[in-house]
Formats: sequence, C-alpha cells, structure tokens
Amino acid sequence: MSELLNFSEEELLAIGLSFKVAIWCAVLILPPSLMIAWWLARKNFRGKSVVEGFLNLPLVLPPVATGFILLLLLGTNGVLGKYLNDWFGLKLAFSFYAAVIASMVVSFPLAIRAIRLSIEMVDPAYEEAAKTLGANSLQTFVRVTLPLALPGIISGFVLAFARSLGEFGATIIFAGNISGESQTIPLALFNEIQIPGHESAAFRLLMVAVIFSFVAMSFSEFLVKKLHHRK
Amino acid sequence: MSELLNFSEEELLAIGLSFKVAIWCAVLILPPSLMIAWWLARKNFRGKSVVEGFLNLPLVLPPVATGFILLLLLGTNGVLGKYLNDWFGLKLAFSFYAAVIASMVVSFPLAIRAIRLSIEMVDPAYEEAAKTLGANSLQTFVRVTLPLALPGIISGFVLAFARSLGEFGATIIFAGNISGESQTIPLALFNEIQIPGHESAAFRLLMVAVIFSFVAMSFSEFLVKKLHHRK
Amino acid sequence: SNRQEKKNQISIFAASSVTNVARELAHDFERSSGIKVKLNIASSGILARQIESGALFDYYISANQNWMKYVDSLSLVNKHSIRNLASNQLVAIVPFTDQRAISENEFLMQFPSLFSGRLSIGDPKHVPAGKYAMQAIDYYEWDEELGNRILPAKNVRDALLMVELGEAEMGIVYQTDAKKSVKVNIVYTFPYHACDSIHYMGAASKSKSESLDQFLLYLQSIEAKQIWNKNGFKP
Amino acid sequence: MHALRAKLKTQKGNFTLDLEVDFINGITGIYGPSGSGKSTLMHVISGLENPDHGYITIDNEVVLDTSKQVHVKTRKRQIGYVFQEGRLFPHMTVRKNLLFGSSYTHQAKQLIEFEELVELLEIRDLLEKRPKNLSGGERQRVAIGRALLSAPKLLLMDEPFSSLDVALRRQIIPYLIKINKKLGIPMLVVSHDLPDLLSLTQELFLLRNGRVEGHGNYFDLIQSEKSLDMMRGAGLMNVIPFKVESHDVENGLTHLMNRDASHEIHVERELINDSCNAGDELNVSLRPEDIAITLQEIKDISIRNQLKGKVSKIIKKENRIYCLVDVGFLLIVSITQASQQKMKLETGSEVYCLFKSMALQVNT
Amino acid sequence: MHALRAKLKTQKGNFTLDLEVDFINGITGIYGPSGSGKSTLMHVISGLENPDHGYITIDNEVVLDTSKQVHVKTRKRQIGYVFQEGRLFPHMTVRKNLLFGSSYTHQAKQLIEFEELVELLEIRDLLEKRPKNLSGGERQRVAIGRALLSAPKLLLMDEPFSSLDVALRRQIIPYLIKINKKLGIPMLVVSHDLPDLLSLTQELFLLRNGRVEGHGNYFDLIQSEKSLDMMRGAGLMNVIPFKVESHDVENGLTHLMNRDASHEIHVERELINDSCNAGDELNVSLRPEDIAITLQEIKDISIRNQLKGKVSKIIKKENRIYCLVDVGFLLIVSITQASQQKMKLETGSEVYCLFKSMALQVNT
Ligand SMILES: Nc1ncnc2c1ncn2[C@@H]1O[C@H](COP(=O)(O)OP(=O)(O)OP(=O)(O)O)[C@@H](O)[C@H]1O
Ligand SMILES: Nc1ncnc2c1ncn2[C@@H]1O[C@H](COP(=O)(O)OP(=O)(O)OP(=O)(O)O)[C@@H](O)[C@H]1O
Ligand code: MOO
Ligand SMILES: [Mg+2]
Ligand SMILES: [Mg+2]
Repeated sequence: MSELLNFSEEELLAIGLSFKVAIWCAVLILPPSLMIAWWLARKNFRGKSVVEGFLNLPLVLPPVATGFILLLLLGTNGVLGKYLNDWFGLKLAFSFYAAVIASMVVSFPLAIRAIRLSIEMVDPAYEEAAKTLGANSLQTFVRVTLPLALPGIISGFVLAFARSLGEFGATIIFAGNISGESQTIPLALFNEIQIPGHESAAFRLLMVAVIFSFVAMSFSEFLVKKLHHRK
Repeated sequence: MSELLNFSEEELLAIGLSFKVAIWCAVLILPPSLMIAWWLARKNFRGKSVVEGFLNLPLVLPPVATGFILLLLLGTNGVLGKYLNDWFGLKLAFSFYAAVIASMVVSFPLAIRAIRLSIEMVDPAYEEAAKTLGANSLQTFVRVTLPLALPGIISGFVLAFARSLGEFGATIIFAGNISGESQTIPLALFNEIQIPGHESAAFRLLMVAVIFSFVAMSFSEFLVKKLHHRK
Repeated sequence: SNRQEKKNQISIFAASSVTNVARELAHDFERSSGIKVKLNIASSGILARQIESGALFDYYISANQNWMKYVDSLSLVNKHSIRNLASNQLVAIVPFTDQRAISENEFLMQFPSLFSGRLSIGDPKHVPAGKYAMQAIDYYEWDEELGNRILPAKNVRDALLMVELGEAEMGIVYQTDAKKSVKVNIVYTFPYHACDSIHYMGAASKSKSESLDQFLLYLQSIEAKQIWNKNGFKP
Repeated sequence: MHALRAKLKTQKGNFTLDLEVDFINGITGIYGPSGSGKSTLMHVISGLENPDHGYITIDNEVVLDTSKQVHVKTRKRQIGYVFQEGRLFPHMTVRKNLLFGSSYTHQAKQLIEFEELVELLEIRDLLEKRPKNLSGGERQRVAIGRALLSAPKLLLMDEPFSSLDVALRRQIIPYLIKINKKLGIPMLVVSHDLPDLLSLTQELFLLRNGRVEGHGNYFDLIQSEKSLDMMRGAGLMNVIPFKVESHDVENGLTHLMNRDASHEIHVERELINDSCNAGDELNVSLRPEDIAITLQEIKDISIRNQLKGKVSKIIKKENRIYCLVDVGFLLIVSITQASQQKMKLETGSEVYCLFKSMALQVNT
Repeated sequence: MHALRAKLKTQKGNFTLDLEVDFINGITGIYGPSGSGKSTLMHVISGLENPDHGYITIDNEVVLDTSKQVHVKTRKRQIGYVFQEGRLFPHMTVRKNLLFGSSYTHQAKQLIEFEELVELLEIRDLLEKRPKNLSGGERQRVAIGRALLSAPKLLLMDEPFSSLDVALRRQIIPYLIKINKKLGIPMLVVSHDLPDLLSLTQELFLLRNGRVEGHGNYFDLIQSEKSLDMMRGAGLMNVIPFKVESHDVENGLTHLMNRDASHEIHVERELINDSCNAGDELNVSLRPEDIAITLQEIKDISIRNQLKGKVSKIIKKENRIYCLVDVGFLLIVSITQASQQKMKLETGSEVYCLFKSMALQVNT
C-alpha cells in the first residue's frame, strides 16, 4: 500500500504538469471553440461540411499523425515554425507550450461539437426577442445564447480537460517526453511500462489519472446541477 | 502523383477494415449510449458523479492504458475473458472484434456526452405531455425525447465513427496489428512512420483518413440540415 | 540565469527500450558532474523524426540501426561520434505459469508445436527485435510451419507484455527485458549466429559543448559500463 | 357521484396551495386571479407534480395518498390535459400530434372521431404542418384536439380558449358540453374569462392565493359576499336553464320556457343552434347590466321580455346596487344607486325585469 | 402623421400575406380570425422576418425596401415587441428580464420608470423569480413590462392580454392609452377580443386570410357590410367620446357630456377612475344589445339614459336588425325583427335610445 503512495519526484512533476496542461488546454480552447461553434450552429454557407471535415481532422487522425503534422507545421524547421523562430525566436516544439498545443488541437473537435450542439438546441426565439430589445449580435450571443448553452459549454470544457489528461500520441511527438517540461501522466506512464517490473509505478500513475477524472466529473456534475437549479 | 494512388494490398485491407470497424463501432455503441445518456440526463441519484467518472475513464486514460485494461479483462487469461474462452471458446483479443471493442470503449464517453447533452436540453414539458397522453417511460423516450434529441444522437454517432477511425493505442494493444484482421488505418500508418523512407505510404494513408473525415462530416451535416428543415 | 542553466545542461534522446539504462546513466552523470540531464524517451523512430524536424539534442541513443543511418544520412549527427554502445541477445520466453523444462534439442526441433496460438514478437516491419526474431525464425526454418501465427507488437516491450499476460504462449524478445520480468520464464537463449548482431547505437549532435564532451567521456567510463551491465546489456 | 375528491397541501417558493375539493361529474369552471394556483392544481391532479401532503381520488379510485405512499403514475390516470402553453410536439405534424395518444387507448373508448374533430376545430388544412408553422390560435385548437382524442376519463383544460376568437369559442364550447353530457366525462376548465366559463357551466370553483374562495353553483356563489366580490370585476352573469318550446321562424324568434314553467320568454332564433329542437334544454346567459327594472309593464319598446317579480335581496357594493329579483327563478340585476333611490326599491318591491332578446346568449 | 406605412407581400407555405397599410400615430387594434396573418405581420414589421417584396417606413424612415435592398436590422428599428408566446429569457430573473433592454437605451428616453411599472403590473413579488416559476398570467405581465422598458419608438403587442383576468386588463389598458397620449408612441395591438380592442382604440385594422378586410375608424367600419360581417360575431360595440362634466358623489354618478355638447348623459361614478377630473375626455363603450329603442320617453324605469334620435339606417343580417340611430352621434343598436315590426321602425323614425348607466364601460 505504502508503495502505491510513494510517488517519485518525476511522477509528482508529471502529475503537476498534467494538471497544468489540462487546465490551460481547457481554458485556451474555450474562446475559439465558442466562436466557431456559434458560427457553425447559426450560419449556413457553402462548404460548411468542408470546414467541419477540416475541424474534425484531429479526431479522425491517429494522435501520432496529428503530432507529426504539428511538428511539420510548428517545429523549428516547420512551415510556420521556421518564421516563428526566425522572427520572434519562438521555439514551440518540445516544451510545455507544445504539450498544451497538442492537447488543444486534439480536444478541439470535441469542444466545438459539444458547444455547437447546445447552441443549436437553443431556441432562436430568445435571440429574436433580444434583438427586439436592442441587443446586437454579440450582445445577444453573450447575454442570451451563451448562458442558455451553458451545459454544452461546461461539457466542452470538461471534454477538453479530460481529453488532455489522456493525450499521449500527439504530445510525445510534438512536445517530447521531457520530465518537468512536457512529460505528462500518460508519458510518464509510458516510460514506466517500458521497464518490465515497474508495474506498480504505472499503476500508481493510472490511479492518479482515474482520480483526476472523478474529480473533474464531480465538478462538472456540480456545475450542471447548479445550472438546472438556477433555470 | 501516381505513387500517391498506388495503394498496396495491405493498405487497401487496412482502409476497408477501418471503415468496417468504424461503422460497427458507431452502430453498436448507439443503443447502450442512448440508455445510459437518458439515465444520466433524467435521473438524479447518489453517486452519479462516480458513475460519470467511471464512464469517462476511457477519455482520461491514455488509450494504451485502456487497451491494457481491456486485455486484463477480456484477454484469453483475463478476468472475464477466461470464462468466455473456457465456456464458449471465444477468443476476443487480437481479432476484428477486439478492434471494434477497443474503438467502442474509447468512443463511449464521447457518444454518451453528446447524447446526454441533447437529452438534457429537451424541455421535459414535452415528456410530461406525452405522459398525460398515456405513453409510458419507454414510449415517451422513443417517440418524444429521442426525436427531439436527434441532433445529439447524430453527433454521438459521428463522434463514435470518427473517433474509431483515429483510434490507435487501445487497438494496437488489445487487437494487435494484424493485417486484414485488426490493422486499421492508424496502425498501418504507424508502421509506415516507423520505417525511414516510407513517408509517401504514410501520406497516402493520411489522405484516406482525411477523406473519410470529410465524407463523414458532409453526411452528418446533411442529416442535421434535413432535421432542421423538418422541425 | 537562463543561459547559465542551458550551458550546464545536456539533452539526451534515448530509445524507449533502454529507458532504465538511460535514466540511471543520467542520474549517475548528474551526480558526478553536476550537469543537468534532460531525458527525452520515445521510440527510436520518433526520436529520429524529432531530430529531423530540428529538435535540440546533445546525444541520441537508438535501438535501431536504420534510424541511426537515417539521421546520419541527413547529417544531423556528428558522424565520428557514432558508436556501438551495447549489444543484446534474443531469448524465447513462456509465461511463468508454464513450468515445462524444455531441452535445447526439443526446442530447436519442435519449436512451432511447443505452443498453440500466436508467437509474440516485435513487429518485424519496424521493430528491430522483431526483425532479429524473424531472422532467427528463418534461420531455423520455422517460418513455413508458423505461417500467420505471428503476433506483431509495436515495440519489444509490448511483445514481452503479451507473454506476461499469457495472451501468447511463446515470445521472442531481448534477454535484457526478459530477465527483468518475473512473469516469464526464459526457455531458450538464441546464439549470436542465429541473427544479425544486436547493437544499440549512440551519436552526439553536431553542436559542441563542454557538457556534451563531459558526457561523452562519461559514457566511456567504468561506471557507465556497469550500468549497462547491471541492466543485462553487454557493453 | 364524485368525479374527483382531493385534499392537498403543497408549497412552491413562497406560494402555498392548500385546499380540499370535491368536483362533480359535470363541468367545473375554475376561476381565480393570475397566480392563484390554478395551473398548479391541474398539475397536481394530473400527477405531474406531487403535493407535500394529501390525497386525490378520481372516480372513487385513489390515485394519490401521501400518507399511504400511493402514487398512480400520470399515464395511468387517464387524464386529458390541455396545457396553458400548448406543448405540441415540435417534431411531429399536426396529424401525428393529434393521434399521439390514440396508440395507447382502445378505439372503442374514443370520445370523438378523428374526422369529426378535425371539422369541429377547423384544422383540416393544418394536418400536415408542424407546430412551429402554426399561428397561436391554431396551436391551441390542436392542443384541445389532442387531449380529446386521448380518450380521457377526466379532462383538464388550462385556459383553452385564450387565443381563440369568439366565433371559434362559440363553436367549441357547445361541443364540450355535448361531450360531457353524452359521455359523462368530467371536465375542469380554467379560465380568467368568467362569461366564457359560465357559458360552459354553472359549477364554479373559485381559487385565490392557493385557497378555496368558493365552490358550488354560480347562483349560490353570488349570494355570498366574498365570492361576489371576487367575480364582480370579471363580468357577472345570470345563467338560466330553459326548455325550447317552439320556433317562430317568421319573426326569427324561439320561444323558451323556464323549467318550472312559470314563465315564458322569447329568444331570437338566430342565436339558437339549428340542431336545437322543441323540448331541448339549454342555458341562457344574461348580464346583470342588461336587465332594467321598472315598476310597471311598458309598451312600445324594443324590449320584449318583461318578467314580473319581487326584489328578494339588495346588495350594495360601493356605488353599485345588485338586486336579486325572484321572477320564478333568481335574477341578479345591477342598477345605480340613483335609480334605486328614484324608484324607492327595497326588499319586497314588486318590479318588472326588462331585457332584450338580443342580450340573451344561448349556450347549447 | 404616418406612424408606419408598408406594402408587403410574403408567402409562407400556402398562406400569403399581401397588404398595404398606413397606421396612424395612435393605437391601432389589429383584429382577425385565428390564422389570418396577424403575428406574421408583426414579425415582418419588427424585421424578424423578411417579406418577399415590399417596403416599410416607420416614422417616415425607410426600414425596409426590397427593391432597393434596404434592410434595417431589428435592433435598430427600436420596436418593442410583446410576443404571443412571451419569450421570457429562462435563465434570468424577472428583474433581469425587465431590465434587459435598458442597457441599450438612454435613460432619458424611458417611457416609464421601473418602479412605476412594477407597481402597475403587480409584479413586485416576482422580481427575483425565474420565468419557469411564474404562472401564465404573470409571464404575460412581465413580457409587457419588458417591452415597455425598452424605450421603443413603436410598440407591437400580440395578444398581450390573453391570460390576464379582467381586473388586470382594466388596469393595464388605461395605462397604455396614457402612454400613447403622453408620449405619442404608436402601438399596434393584436387581439381576438374585439371589446378589449375597442376599449383601447377606435382605430381598427381588420385582417382576414392575409388581406386587409377593412381599416379605419370603428364607426366607419361597421357601416361597411363586409367589415360588419367580420366583427359581428366578436362583440360589436359603440364607442363614444365624452367629456367629464361633473361628479355627483352622493348618487355615485358622473355626468358626462358628449363632445358636440348636444347631449348630456349620466355614467356611474364607480366606473370612472378617481384621477379623472371635470373637463377630461374619455371613451365610453356600449354594446348594441344593451340599447333599447322606444317610441316615447319612459318614466319609472331603472334606465336613466334616454337619448332622442332618428333612425338613419337599418341593416338586416339574417334575423337580426342593426339600427343606426343618430342621436347627435351615431349609435348602433341591435334589435329583433319582431321588435322592428311591432314598432314599425324604418329609416327616419323618431325614437328614444335607452341604456343603463351600468352598461357603459369607461376606458380612460
Ligand atoms: N416552482 C415554483 N417556485 C416558486 N413559485 C412558483 C413555482 N411555480 C409556481 N409558483 C408560483 O405559484 C403561484 C401559482 O402559480 P400557478 O401557475 O398555479 O397560477 P395560475 O393560477 O395558473 O395563474 P395564471 O392564471 O396566471 O396562469 C404563482 O404566484 C407562481 O409565481
Ligand atoms: N413557416 C410557415 N410555413 C407555413 N405556414 C405558415 C408558416 N408560418 C405561419 N404559417 C401559416 O400562416 C398563417 C398565419 O399565421 P399567423 O401566425 O400570422 O396567424 P395569426 O393571425 O397570428 O393567428 P392567431 O390569432 O391564431 O395567432 C397560419 O395559417 C399559419 O398556419
Ligand atoms: O526502443 Mo524502440 O525503437 O521502440 O525498439
Ligand atoms: Mg396558469
Ligand atoms: Mg398569432
């Protein structure tokens, strides 16, 4: 039992990092997801399904492939990464930021879909009412659509958080497996599994992931309950 | 260019298999997701967030860990798998079925969440009306809740399909990487990435995954549009 | 201070099959030199791709000679620093529940019928251990009889795992890994001639630094060799 | 027969519903100001809400008893409910909405044929439309239709006529009365429109602030000051049961006879349904403001109905005077103080009650 | 002044709205049977729906012209809209719902103080509640309040009183008239209840099947057979403008004078708002059924108003007779054929129109 609680320094680093990455991922993903979800939910345009297909790529592609694409785009020699490096001296790959970006990209379709779904289910009658009361599109969105779609937004946030906790493939390629910088729980877990006989360390990390999951769910459950109470 | 279309037999097998696995995954996941989503959306009970946390585990755990757990449960020597093997001679691991099961487990939280979200957004007033008209809980669910939550159900289906297309970690552990049986596109892609100089094969497979994504999205977009038209 | 830190630090990209060795080397080196070691552990291929895309590293340990050749062909490593770090041997393993005593003769003559189900090896397409295992299988001409009974794993660790779990009744993996596992029994150790020699390769990056030089020196040291040895590798 | 008996207590926020009721088999009109608990009562009866304490028996069958943990499910209560907000299923056409309940009921128990209903409610053109493409009144008609087609043992209607024009109300109300008479389905109808309610029924249930303010026959109720107070602002009404005696087609009149045969009065024919034959019974309503009081009979006036009677009670409310005049049955007449003083009216005065045939409203 | 001019054509399914309108600055009552296109018209005016063709000018400013691609956005039109279905924001308290629009308007332009409105609509206790915890009538009041507080240049109200009891209507209607008079905000009010409408305004807009069936002063409209036909079933009404002459507190009467000063008639005081002073102008409504015709003046009757006049037109509709009697102004009186024949009424006959003070309804 005591062995199960005996976290090594590296493991503790991984746990803290995982949490930080997941929070940043969920927080950063929210604003763009909201905008895109609203756009997809309320506007009709030619090529909508092309946009959708594009946005859903990170879901359909194996995360390892996503990681490679990120590397090809944002790596130091990447299509965009080159300029970021040349112009701003910004090296994204193999860093904490890369871990957050990898998580974000992979969670993006999930967050968008949850938010979009709940925006679509908001009755436009309320938005019309807001317009007759003088609110412009943005005000209507912020004061009416958004709060009514809140369950979906919470859902999107929790999905991004949870997906980030489990993210492995894209992270190990784009962010590397560097303790204290990009080694999240799944990556640390990977390391332990590589060593025969280190199962208990792997199990320990697994348990932490499980606990994180439960805490996240309790929290979102609590928020949703408050919401229903409120409505 | 011609090299890009020059699929090897193994690649064609992987493409066909991926499609089959994804379809089966999405179809099989729907009924249990519907039931559980309804239960979570409409019932309040102690320990709900524990159940939720449990259902969300496959999202939070790295897929490789999920695959490992599946193996421990359903493998030939697994907790349950042993009995399946002893009693029915059923060997699930390292087969087509295993690939479907791995995809299902990993997609499960996504499908449940999408469906649950849309069920939660259905106004219970309609369900009350159905009850006064004599419908029992099941009839109410099938004739009222379900059709009103249809956008979420389509969303859940598409998510399961797409997630299955991208599934790698759990599949390679639980189903193996056996050409024609369990080697889906991500697994074939992984193989190619691992071999220096096989970039074009990897790219070819990537393109197929991309096309799949676009087709799936067009299709779901089309369904949702029909739905809105209808309502 | 940031620059100071950078100076006093090296980054080692190590193949996942030598995770434990890499960790111990890093610790030992850190303790003796005061230089911080940043470890990046992934499969040899991923590491090579990362190096190709501009990842900053000081030393690369590959379990796969092809990937070492690849990075060398792109002149991403210092050609002169490439060297064999250690070698390994193949063994055949069974789950520890299988307590059969199998004689060498029995093994070589009846190998395919010693077990039912699949044979767990690394994926011969890209996992070196799998490739060596296939060479051994060809060498003893078991391939026909085995047919499609191969269970290819994405790395050698997974191949071992399948035997540990009893999902495969037989596997061919590295001796180092098999010895560490308490859940498998080694039934046969393949002779060196059954397959190509199994080498772990190391190479330094082209950017020179004092810390890196110290590390290269350390790699030659007895302490370093002991670590390889302790983990079952032949330095 | 008790259609529904209940004793309920339930708290919602700072609102408390606390009452004991005993509804008869006929139609009961539920009247009360906005926020008095009418919809809450309906919800509790239908089982969609559970009260904190109490019991409900429908048709002598206990469907709820909190002390005995009895709780019959909504769908088993066989209650047709027309919701205040319609609640049509948005994903179904009007036809499917209407037929929703019919899969759960025996064909034989149907109150009304589908085709007949569609004609009555004038919704034939709407059958293939979706609710969101309906106008407000169209929605309300479909909601009424849906409840009627679900073969209920009890009908609850919450403001069923609020978006309907008078022509449609006049058409639907007699129909509901007919269904009630023919099949004995008890109905509870909520309305804020007292004249509407009175054209449906004389049995009223007055609710205020979650408490019963009065219950019983309308005519008994107006004699109680508390109930009168409550109904006064909403349009008091005389409701008189008559029998059709004969039709005078030439002059466009129908001769009606009061039940106790003590008085014969005339009603214009136009107002009476063609389907109405000599011998039929019907309710006629008449506003207290439409009755004039004289001391003698008067000739050469367009008022043809002049009933002799005796003032039985004078109720003074602010500057308004309500006279109850016994003309064989009771009539409530509203006059000004000035008139009362001028004619020196008091209890026992012999008077004539004058009203125009035009002012009579017939509720089949 | 033109409050709103429009020419519109729009198709929805098999329903077509096709009309040309020119609304005055006052209050216009929109009347028409269920499904005639009233809500559609409101939607188009507010900009929530676009017509296929046409233009709309509000206050002489073009807000829509399909031929010139002009399309001013809903929020810029500054139109207060009380929706038929309420549409309160479910996630906000009543207070927040009410104040939603005020962040987008200048404090100075407010039509009405928040506190005053809360009193008027009797919603103080509801301010912290959420819409789903409100009763139907409470919701409707909040919806009216929300529109009033958004400082509109034009008010559209779709069935705003359908769930309100009479007492509340009586309270709100005079208020709307006051707002209109004081601030000149034009209002379009949809209702299926003609008497309600007439107590608000005499300017009517009749819609049937998406087409204009009549538009103008109520009194002119009833002289057209087509319009009369349409309004007949819904409760015809005489609406007469009067001036308060004096209050007779003792007898509970208010003496009213018709504008052209040719007639003095009495109205019960109770019905007149306390705030009403001598010299104030007000509308009084009176049902055609409540007027009796005699050939001579009559004593000893509780009918105190007896106006002498001349029959100017006799309209026969089935068995009912409508007499237009010129008593200085026009009165529409409904009598039976039998009475007409008995009294030998014809155009030019000299008659007395009798009605009870009680029957007069005052709309401040
Ligand atoms: N869930 C709730 N929480 C708090 N108060 C509530 C709740 N539901 C209803 N109320 C209050 O209970 C009272 C009664 O509501 P109810 O809907 O029964 O009124 P009603 O008689 O139907 O009125 P109306 O004629 O306006 O529809 C109202 O004052 C309402 O605000
Ligand atoms: N989107 C639509 N598609 C087809 N028909 C429609 C649509 N919207 C409305 N209609 C039809 O247009 C007609 C006019 O509707 P509208 O809501 O304007 O009526 P209304 O005059 O407001 O009636 P009510 O008094 O019943 O509310 C109705 O017959 C309705 O069925
Ligand atoms: O260390 Mo490897 O390249 O995964 O066998
Ligand atoms: Mg109500
Ligand atoms: Mg309407």
